[in-house]
Amino acid sequence: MIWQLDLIILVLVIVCAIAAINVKDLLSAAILLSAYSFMLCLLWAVMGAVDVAFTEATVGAGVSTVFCVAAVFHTTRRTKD
Amino acid sequence: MLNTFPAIIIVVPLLAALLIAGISFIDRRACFPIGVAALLISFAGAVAMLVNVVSTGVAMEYRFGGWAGPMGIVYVIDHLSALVLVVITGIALVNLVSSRQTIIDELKEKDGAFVALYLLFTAGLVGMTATGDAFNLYVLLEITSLSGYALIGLGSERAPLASLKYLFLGTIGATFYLVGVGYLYIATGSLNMVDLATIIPGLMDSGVILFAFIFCMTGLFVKMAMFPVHGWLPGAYSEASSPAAGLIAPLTTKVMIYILIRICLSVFSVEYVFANLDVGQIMVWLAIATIVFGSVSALAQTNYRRMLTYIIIAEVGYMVGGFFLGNKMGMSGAMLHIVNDAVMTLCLFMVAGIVVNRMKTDDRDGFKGLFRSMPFTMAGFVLAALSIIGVPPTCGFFSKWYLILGGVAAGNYWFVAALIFSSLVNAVLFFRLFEIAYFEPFGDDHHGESPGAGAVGIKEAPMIMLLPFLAVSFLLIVLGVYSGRIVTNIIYFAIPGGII
Amino acid sequence: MKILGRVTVILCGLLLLVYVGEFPDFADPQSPASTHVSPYYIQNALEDTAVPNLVTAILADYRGYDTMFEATVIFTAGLACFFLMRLPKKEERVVFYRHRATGVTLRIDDCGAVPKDTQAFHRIDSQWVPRDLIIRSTTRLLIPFVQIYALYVLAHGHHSPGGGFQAGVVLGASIILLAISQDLRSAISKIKEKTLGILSSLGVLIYAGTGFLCLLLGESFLDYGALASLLGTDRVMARSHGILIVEVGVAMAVMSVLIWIYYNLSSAGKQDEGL
Amino acid sequence: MRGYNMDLLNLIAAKANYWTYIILMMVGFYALIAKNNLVKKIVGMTIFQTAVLLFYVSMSTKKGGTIPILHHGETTSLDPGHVSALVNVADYVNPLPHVLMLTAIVVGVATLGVALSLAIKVYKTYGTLEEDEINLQLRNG
Repeated sequence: MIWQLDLIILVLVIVCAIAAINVKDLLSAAILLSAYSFMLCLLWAVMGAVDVAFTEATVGAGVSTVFCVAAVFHTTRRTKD
Repeated sequence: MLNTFPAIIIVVPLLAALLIAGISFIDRRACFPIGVAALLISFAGAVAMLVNVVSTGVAMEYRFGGWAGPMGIVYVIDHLSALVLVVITGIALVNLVSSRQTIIDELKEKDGAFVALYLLFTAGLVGMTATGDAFNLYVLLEITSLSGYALIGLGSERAPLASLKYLFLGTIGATFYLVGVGYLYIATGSLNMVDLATIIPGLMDSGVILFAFIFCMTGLFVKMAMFPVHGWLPGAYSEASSPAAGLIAPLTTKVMIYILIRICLSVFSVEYVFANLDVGQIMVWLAIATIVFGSVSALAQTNYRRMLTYIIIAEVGYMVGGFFLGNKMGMSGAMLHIVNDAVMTLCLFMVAGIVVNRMKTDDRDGFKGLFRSMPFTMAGFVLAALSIIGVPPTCGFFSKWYLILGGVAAGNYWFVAALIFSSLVNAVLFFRLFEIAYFEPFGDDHHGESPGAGAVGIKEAPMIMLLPFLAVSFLLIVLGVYSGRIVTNIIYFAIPGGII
Repeated sequence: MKILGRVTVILCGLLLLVYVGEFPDFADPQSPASTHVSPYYIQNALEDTAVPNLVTAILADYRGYDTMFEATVIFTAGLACFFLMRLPKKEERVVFYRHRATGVTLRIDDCGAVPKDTQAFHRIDSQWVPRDLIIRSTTRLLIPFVQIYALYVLAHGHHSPGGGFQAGVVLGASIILLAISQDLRSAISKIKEKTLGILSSLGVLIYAGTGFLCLLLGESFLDYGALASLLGTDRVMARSHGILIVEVGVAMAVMSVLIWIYYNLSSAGKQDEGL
Repeated sequence: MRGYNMDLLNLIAAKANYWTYIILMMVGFYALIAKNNLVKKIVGMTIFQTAVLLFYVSMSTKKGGTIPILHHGETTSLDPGHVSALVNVADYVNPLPHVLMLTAIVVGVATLGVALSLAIKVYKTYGTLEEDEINLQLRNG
């Protein structure tokens, strides 16, 4: 577990999270959430939690994003804040 | 056979819910009977366990998967949890039977899914009360919350918004509890409550255990709608359909308070909570704020069910304040009030269900002239109102009496003042309703019926709604009369030795 | 409201950060979490359940009761989405039809019964997109292999990372890929909502039913050792087979629930025009 | 001087996971409280739940521990009773938090599904997802 790699992934995770919160368009928020989940999946794999990484990749990045996009499809992409 | 009951009372509703959800796609007539049968078995099992625990005096233990102690998940049924189990399964059974007509009318094709969610909600509550594993309690908390969000979400026109607000705050509460369990696990390395209780006394001064306590308490306070974080409760319970409100309102907050008591007593020991942290005083002040806030804002409501939700918030203040007084009277008052308040709230929400079913409105002036047109319902309503106010023959008085004695014994007179103030406000609330129901003529604004035309036709609720309701209102008196026996035989065993 | 939110968040954050020092430092093998209960799992899992993958052993056997309620959580979510979203079937307000030969599109408002299987017209969604050949052919190639991979993950849950949940999600994702690449109605024609409802409750029933069977055989609930007499093997192998049965049930439940939620979410309950 | 900032870096690296968990939790918590758009709150809720995952998994790591799957090599002899002596606990990462986190991920998806369906229903009745516009309609609606 090379701690430099660990730090880079942690910084990327935080950047993705803050971006997913502050971006104005809901569809890109959903995509950023998916990127955030992929970074987390990478973090689990680096830390040795392979089952959690597998689940996070399929569930967090895959299915959650599809649900978010489907929901945005039926509501608006526009947000005020 | 008896030692498998801790598993049966939770697995039977779960299997029935799965069966009903599957069968509801084939033919929906079979759904309701299976649901009632499953709750009946669960109720019978809970009563049998209560009798066994009280007679033998020994807590029942059940190991899932055959693994002992910290390795596997263990259920522990002691005196208080057996009593709360009987209350949960009993109320769920009575409410399901009495709301059969409303389910058929309001939820046409979805009644199979409704009964399945109803059973999942009850199974979640039963599991939470009986579990001896901290993480298992989180999973069951999530099942209860998810089925609760769905049951509330399909109600009036504003129900989805109220349910979404409930979901946000509920998720914050559940995740805080999960973080609290994480802090416990990182400090002790175990998830089993009994195992935690043996390790924690050795780590009394570690900050991680302190934060575990703070997180668990905050999570539970959010889930039981204590004063600062109660925003979700008024909207959620008043917008839900009446069968859903009849199930969720009486049970959720009471089981959360039971879990608070179980965590404070059997995980963080009494010495930790009251001596080491000395957190009792702050919590009682929080409870006083909850009682005053709940009672005052109940005065401002014109909608009957919304008024009830604020009374529920005030009752949460009673129980939390009673428990954190830290003496025997206060704790037994809080534990007895869990049982009494659940039955009282069920009674009042059944009145709301009957009035909405008959008058199609749960606003206050829906009660106009109901004394003449629905005498039996109003009789039960008067009993329930007297019990909430705290008039002797009914059970509400006795638990309030123990709480007041506890407040006096602990020398916390502000708490006693808040209790009395809340009882007076309840009196004002309900006598205002009696005045509307009794004196104002029956249909002066209902088109068609001429006002005051001699004997207005008695339009009582359908028999299937009325009989369970009258049984529950009679139970209020029975509980009141036997409250002394309940306390001495069951509740005094649930209070640990260290409390005077 | 925003300032209040920022203040509380920064306050809580600082308070938590201060107490991070109290944690046992990051990856030391002597931390209480790694020395109290988990050594038993690491040493005895293979001996008790003959399953090298410790996570699957704990997931389905030591804490199998937890996982049963986890499957119930996903089942409750599927039921809740159906309960909240599903609209009654008969609301058919606006329907679009396209004449195959001339390409003329007809918009019919609250029409009666239109002959379904005419060759002349075919029904299209309101947001109809011309079928993209590349997407259709690649997904038609991709989906079978995704499903085979999911079955591989399910079967190898004992020896390699993976198991019931992951297999169920991948299976669900393959059908959702079908629904996205073509259109929702073709996916619904392949897997109807009724089969999804029955399959999801059946999956969790397999899990809870196996546990109940162990109860009926006299052992405690979810104690797969009781299946030894049925499966004709010794108790350790019976536990390993019990874990496999349970994983199959969970995979079935998770797959059908995810597709069910997708059907309801992407068509907002009407289940005719999707994403 | 080099030695000094090396162990300072190790100190930061050692606790970096817990700091990230707290920062993520606060980001999600802030979005849940202060954001105006309902779907933005749902995104914040997802981040709030996944932060707890980071806390649990970073609790389970061990220095020099491999993934929690017992190698076949040292345990070919499957006869019970003899195997447990061979397995060295320090070689494997603590598997219990991984099991708990599988549950937490599944709970996260379940809550997300229900929240999104409720958000669609709210949008259907009020025509907007902004909290202040909805409150405006409630007040004079």
